[in-house]
Amino acid sequence: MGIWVDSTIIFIVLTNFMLLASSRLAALVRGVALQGFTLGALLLLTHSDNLTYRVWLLVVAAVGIKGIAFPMFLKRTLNNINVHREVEPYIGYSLSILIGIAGLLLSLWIGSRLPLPGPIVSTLAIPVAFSTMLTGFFLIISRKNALTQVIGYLAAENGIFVFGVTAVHSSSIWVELGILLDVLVAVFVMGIAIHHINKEFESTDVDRFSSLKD
Amino acid sequence: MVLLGLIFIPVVMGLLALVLRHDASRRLLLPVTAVIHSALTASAWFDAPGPVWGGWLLLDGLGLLFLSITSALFLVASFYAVGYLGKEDRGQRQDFQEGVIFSNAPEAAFVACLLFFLASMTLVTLCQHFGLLWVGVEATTLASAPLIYFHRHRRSLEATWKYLMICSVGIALALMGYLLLAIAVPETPGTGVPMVVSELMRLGTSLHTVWLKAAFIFFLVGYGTKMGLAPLHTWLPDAHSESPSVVSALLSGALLNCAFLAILRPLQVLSAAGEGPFGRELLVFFGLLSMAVAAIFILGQEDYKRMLAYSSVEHMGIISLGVGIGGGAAFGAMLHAVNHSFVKGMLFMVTGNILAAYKTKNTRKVQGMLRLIPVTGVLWVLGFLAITGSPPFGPFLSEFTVLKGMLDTGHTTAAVMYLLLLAIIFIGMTSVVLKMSQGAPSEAHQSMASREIYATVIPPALLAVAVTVLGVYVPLPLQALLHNAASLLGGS
Amino acid sequence: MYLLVTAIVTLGIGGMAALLANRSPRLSSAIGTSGAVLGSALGLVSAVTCLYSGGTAPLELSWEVPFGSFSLGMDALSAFFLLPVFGLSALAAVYGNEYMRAYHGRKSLGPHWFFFNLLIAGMALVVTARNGVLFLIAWEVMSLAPFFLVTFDDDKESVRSAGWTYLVAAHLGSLPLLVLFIMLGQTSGSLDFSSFGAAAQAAPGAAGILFMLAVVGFGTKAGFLPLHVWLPEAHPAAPSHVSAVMSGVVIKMGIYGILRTLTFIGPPPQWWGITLIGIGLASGAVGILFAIAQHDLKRMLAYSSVENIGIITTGLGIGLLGRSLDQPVLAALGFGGAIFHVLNHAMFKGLLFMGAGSVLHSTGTVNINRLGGLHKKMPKTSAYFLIGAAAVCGLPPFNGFASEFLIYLAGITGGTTLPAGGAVTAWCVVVGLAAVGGLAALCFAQAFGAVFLGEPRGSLADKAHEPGPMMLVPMALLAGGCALSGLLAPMILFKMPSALSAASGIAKETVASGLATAFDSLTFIVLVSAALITVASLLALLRRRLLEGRTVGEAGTWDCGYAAPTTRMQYTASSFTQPITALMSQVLRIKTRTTAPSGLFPAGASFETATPGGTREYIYKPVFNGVASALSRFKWLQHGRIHLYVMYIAITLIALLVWKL
Amino acid sequence: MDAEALIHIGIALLLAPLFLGVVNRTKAVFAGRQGRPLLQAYFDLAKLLRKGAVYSRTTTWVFRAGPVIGLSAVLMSLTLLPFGGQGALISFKGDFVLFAYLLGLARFSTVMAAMDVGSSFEGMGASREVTFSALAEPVLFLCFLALARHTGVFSFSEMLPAISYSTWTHAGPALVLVASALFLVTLAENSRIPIDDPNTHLELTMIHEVMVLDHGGPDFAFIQYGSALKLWAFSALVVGTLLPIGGIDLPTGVVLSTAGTFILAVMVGAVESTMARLRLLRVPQYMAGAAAFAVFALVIAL
Repeated sequence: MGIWVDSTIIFIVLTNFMLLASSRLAALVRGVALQGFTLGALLLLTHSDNLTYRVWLLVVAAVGIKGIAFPMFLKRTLNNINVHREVEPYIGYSLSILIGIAGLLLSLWIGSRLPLPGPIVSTLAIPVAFSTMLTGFFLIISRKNALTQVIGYLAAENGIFVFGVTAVHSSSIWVELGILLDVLVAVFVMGIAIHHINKEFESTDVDRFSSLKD
Repeated sequence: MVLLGLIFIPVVMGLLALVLRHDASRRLLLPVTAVIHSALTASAWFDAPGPVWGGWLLLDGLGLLFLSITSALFLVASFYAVGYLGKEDRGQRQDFQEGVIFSNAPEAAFVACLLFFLASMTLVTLCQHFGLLWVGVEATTLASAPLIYFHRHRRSLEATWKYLMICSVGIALALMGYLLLAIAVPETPGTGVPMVVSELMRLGTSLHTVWLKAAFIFFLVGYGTKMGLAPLHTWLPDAHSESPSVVSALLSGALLNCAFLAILRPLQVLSAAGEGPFGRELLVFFGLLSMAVAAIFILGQEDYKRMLAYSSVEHMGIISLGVGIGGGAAFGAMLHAVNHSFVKGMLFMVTGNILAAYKTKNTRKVQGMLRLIPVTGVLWVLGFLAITGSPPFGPFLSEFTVLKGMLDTGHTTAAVMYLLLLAIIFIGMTSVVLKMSQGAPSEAHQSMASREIYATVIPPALLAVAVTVLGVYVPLPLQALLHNAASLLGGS
Repeated sequence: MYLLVTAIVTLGIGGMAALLANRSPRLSSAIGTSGAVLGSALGLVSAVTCLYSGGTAPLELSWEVPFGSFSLGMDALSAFFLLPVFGLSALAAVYGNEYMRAYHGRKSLGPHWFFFNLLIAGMALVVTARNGVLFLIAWEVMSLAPFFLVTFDDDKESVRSAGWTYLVAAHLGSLPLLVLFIMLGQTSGSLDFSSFGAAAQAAPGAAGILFMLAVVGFGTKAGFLPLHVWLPEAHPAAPSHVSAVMSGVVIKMGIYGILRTLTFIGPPPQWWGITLIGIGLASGAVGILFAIAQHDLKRMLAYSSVENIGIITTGLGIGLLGRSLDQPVLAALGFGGAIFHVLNHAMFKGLLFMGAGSVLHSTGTVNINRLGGLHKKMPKTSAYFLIGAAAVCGLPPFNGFASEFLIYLAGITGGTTLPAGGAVTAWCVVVGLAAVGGLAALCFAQAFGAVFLGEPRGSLADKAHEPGPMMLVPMALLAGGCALSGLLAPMILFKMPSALSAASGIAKETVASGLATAFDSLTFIVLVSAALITVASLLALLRRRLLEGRTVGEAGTWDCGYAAPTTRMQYTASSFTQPITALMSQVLRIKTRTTAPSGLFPAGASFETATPGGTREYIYKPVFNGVASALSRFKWLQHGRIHLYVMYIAITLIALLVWKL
Repeated sequence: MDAEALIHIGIALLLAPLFLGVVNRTKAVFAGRQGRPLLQAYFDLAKLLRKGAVYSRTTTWVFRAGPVIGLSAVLMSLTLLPFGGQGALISFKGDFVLFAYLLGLARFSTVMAAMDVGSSFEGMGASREVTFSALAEPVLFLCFLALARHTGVFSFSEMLPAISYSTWTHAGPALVLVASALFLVTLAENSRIPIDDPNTHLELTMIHEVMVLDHGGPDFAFIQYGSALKLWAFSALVVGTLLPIGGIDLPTGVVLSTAGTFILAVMVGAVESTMARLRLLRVPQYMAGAAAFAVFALVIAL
């Protein structure tokens, strides 16, 4: 049982590295989609002992939004703005992977500092959650394309979701749904913004965003 | 019921705004909603409305204070907005800064978003449940992003994107904080504990300290981004300088406070768990840091809207400093929240008029306001004196109280830095403001300046009066409320 | 007390009405002036009654402001300071009414009169406030109002920068006061003056810190060296009646503040007195030296105010020294001289600024080197100015001498009777006063001589004319005051013990006995002065008798046989003061600009000097610029790159986690 | 105030011009000339008083009031001055401050009169006059302080008469120092060599004389008489400091002091004939020297 959880969690780590390594936006989108499905699986596995309607609802919502809705939406935007690869990011792909590893180590350290009270689903849960989050931030920091940044945001979001799924027991379904909804709207708004950016700047390269400064 | 009304009336009105076709009637929605909203708020002063949704929504002292600020400011802003939208010429026109052609976003969206913005902020002030609180704060971001992109040109778009991205990231962290907080709650047999402030405070010291601290750090960084604590403030000057003045007024005057409220909630729990000093120390640190960073950028600032934005960073710093010091300073901080919102709201509205008259945001190109647009000029000077904490205006009293709190609790170094930074910021702002208001305006400006219209002059003037009154007279009920709020934070 | 409140309210109403009547300059001036005069009259009555009845019942009203209570009180000290406040302000208002006529139609006068009345009301409140918050608010109102008065003529760049300097100085100066009052209220928890007594005993060093805070905070307003930078900028920029009020009374509020603080913070250690004496003598010497070096009459007067504040502070200092060595005589003389000089300086400096104003008003310049020979054009003004000059030089029989004499006496007493340490300090006081006195004579001799005497140095003086009665009468009254309070000095001294005991905290009887000797001396001085006047008039008669029936010819000035004298060959003020300025060049750092005559037929040659004042150049500018550049090094923080912004967030988060977990 | 004091005032009024005569005679003797008569000063005054006057068109009443005020101020200063071991006509604590300031008033009025004629020469004279006296003022007060410190009282009429043999026994050196400082001040304040030269008529080198170029007739008489009295007063001070005749009977005291005063006049003459006039730039150093004497005298008293 625990082995399955662990392996899923590790799979998430792998998806993180995929996100870090791939330059093609399409691949990034696929990566997020993959994470979305994995999260659904993780949700099921962690609550396998009592699969209430509540859990099912969450699973459907999570997979539906994170695994299907976002990727489709992002794909559409991707097609509107015909950019296909991340051209020269601030930090190269190989270095990115190394940094990802460093992030993983840091997360392990933080996890060690935070002894989880009560029954633990997996010792890996918290470190992975953190590292996924950091991966997301790292994408935002190191990539130039607005779309990549959105994907980074999603990755971070996923990391937090992993955390919520694995570590938190007492939590209200409504809040979970509300959160998912909010994220949905957020990504939607960002998509619109990207659309406008593409229109105004003939590119989605946020590197051009430097006219506002002191 | 009142609480639900406070939240949903603006929402309904917003939806209505989307369907209405006729401009005038749509604009009319703003003051109407504002009046209703503030009336409801006022009623809450007299008989406290009961909790809703099993205590998830509840109006305590803090909530009432920030709700009142938001509501009052929105009331004034709504009237200003009507005048503002009336003055705005629609359709294609040239941007004076880069010369590109741009047009406005559809007005329906603008009005609707303003109303949604109000609703979301109201939600933040009302919630006691941390999850819901997070939803509320995120909602404010989403509702306000389109407002910043009202003038559809590159700079505003850039500002919007930064706002959206940075705040979303920050708020994602806050979500993490929420989960950590949930972990901090000890396992209880049967149903889990609802994540409501009062409940968690009841648990008190039985919460897991480490997780609580971690949670607070995440909340602080997350909501701090939204609140504009340095070095997380980076979105703030861009958004404030590029958005329409009425929006800047609301962002600075209301939104930042709401974000701060979202930090205060976990602080309450932290204090109840006996870890108050941990949180306060961080607040003091970030408070001083914010003041320092603000000082850096206010000195020799060439864009007056950015200057005001940085001044907001400064004052958020002062407020969190006050709360961090606690005791009488907490009271001062609460009072300062009120004063700052009014002054800053007024100042941003004034910048709208300056922009309309001079068609530039560059302080070097603005001169002789007192001659060209006298009322605005007077308000500008008055607001400057107020914001820099000169008597007889409100901020003086609050900043004085904060200082007293610091000295009384023996935070001498902090007090010295506080005074030093205030002095530097004062010098920086004087040089800018005086240059703008005094002297004789250039012929070019004299020719193109349109005369001031009441709709855009009266609202800030009202705020000015309020600030002046608060400087010489703090009504007892308000003092009672402030004391109540401060006591919720463990202050006096 | 209610009379005073009425006065303040009257001033407020007057100001408001003037503001409302802004449309018509004539009307608003009339309203503003009458409001100021009426209010001041009421205030004067209340002050005088208080002086005679010895204190009035304090006023205690609750006030819904944190730590605030609307409590007013008037003891002899407050009353004594109210005299110049109301007296001079009223006269200045009358003067200003005519002075501002030049602006009718060009500028709206409503704001001017509003702030003028606000200023008077603010000062009255400062002197009578008995609660920290109330005091601070009144103080700041009193500091802000002059800013708007100074920048009245804000078309001029110089005026704007002067306003900036003033505002910054005023604001920075008020910061230490915030700390001061908070610390005073710390032990008792209340900010009412009545509860401040305990503050000094709170901690061993507390009293000293409080004292220094007061010196810095109030000293900025008073114009202590080196905090005086704003003074020579603001005074010339302001309209002359405003300069008169600022120089005459506003800066005295700083002295009042220090006196009031001293009543809270208990028995003074010796170094307080020595500090004040040091500051006083330094301000006196440097002030008068810079005054000598100025070419702008009003700037010169401003610096001379620094000098007189120095004299007053020296008096306070030796008074404090007397208290700490418990020598009541010394204390009484020192405080007495200081407070008396406050009154006198208000009179003659007000008079002098009004005189300068009349010159500016009729010739359009106050550049000493361009004027001359005005005595024939405006004899009355010239006569009044001469009286003021004699008074400010401390020449008998005028009032300046009376008050300086008290300080001299204190110095001499101390220098004769005190043990070594105190004695040396006292000697410094006497010698310092002597030096300052001599230089003051030099300064005003050149000023009066160059402006009013001799021949005009150019066409500017042609259109010079005597101002109208509304400007002349106040000057006449002040001139009369200078002579009168010189001749009535003993009587005034007789009324002072209550004020002094309020200030120095020494029992009234002790003070009175301490002043007894001074009383005798002053009486003799008055006697001599009277004799002097009689002898002078007798000699004048004799002279007339001698010249009767003899040939009294008119001729050109004897020019040692030079063929074609021109008025430009007259000795200018700058050349007059050259010996001393050359001697003191190290202190003054005069900037000179010369174009030497060259070639066989030199076209033009010119020589200019300017003495901007060292503190501004060599202390404040570097500091300000240093801070500015230091801070601007961090401007890269806001570089506009979003991904780095996000990185800030990540770094902050990780740092906090690592630091705090 | 006692009647004896009037005697001294009388003596001063009478003999002051003679003092100048003695000075000049001494100089003549040094120079091997016969010199002008001792009473020349009286003749000059008499002549001037009999003359009419010529005024510059530039001048105003200030010019005319100058000499009158100047003379009367000096006269008043005499009433404060003790002589011959007796108190002065008027005496009170700190009267020497008034003494100094009366002389200051005299100077001020003369300077004003000089400025009134608008001539560069007189402006120059006035400038130098006020500058040097401003430098002399502190030294004068230092001397007064020293006297007060040593005698423990602070009014002329108590100080000088208090100087007796016993004073000399315990504070002799100090008194000598004070006296010499006072002597130097006397030379400076009364426009004598080495500060000023009352004889030369090169305007550029003169101070006092050039200041009064335009005065004539009675006005000039007043000025001359005033400066004579001033010189007398100063020398009376020096003599009063040096002579230990405290508490001696009136006639002897007066005789001794008068004699002393004229001896001083001889000394002044000697100085004037043996020394050259200082360059103006050196005057501050001269004053500093005088100040040094006085300070030294003060410090001894501690």
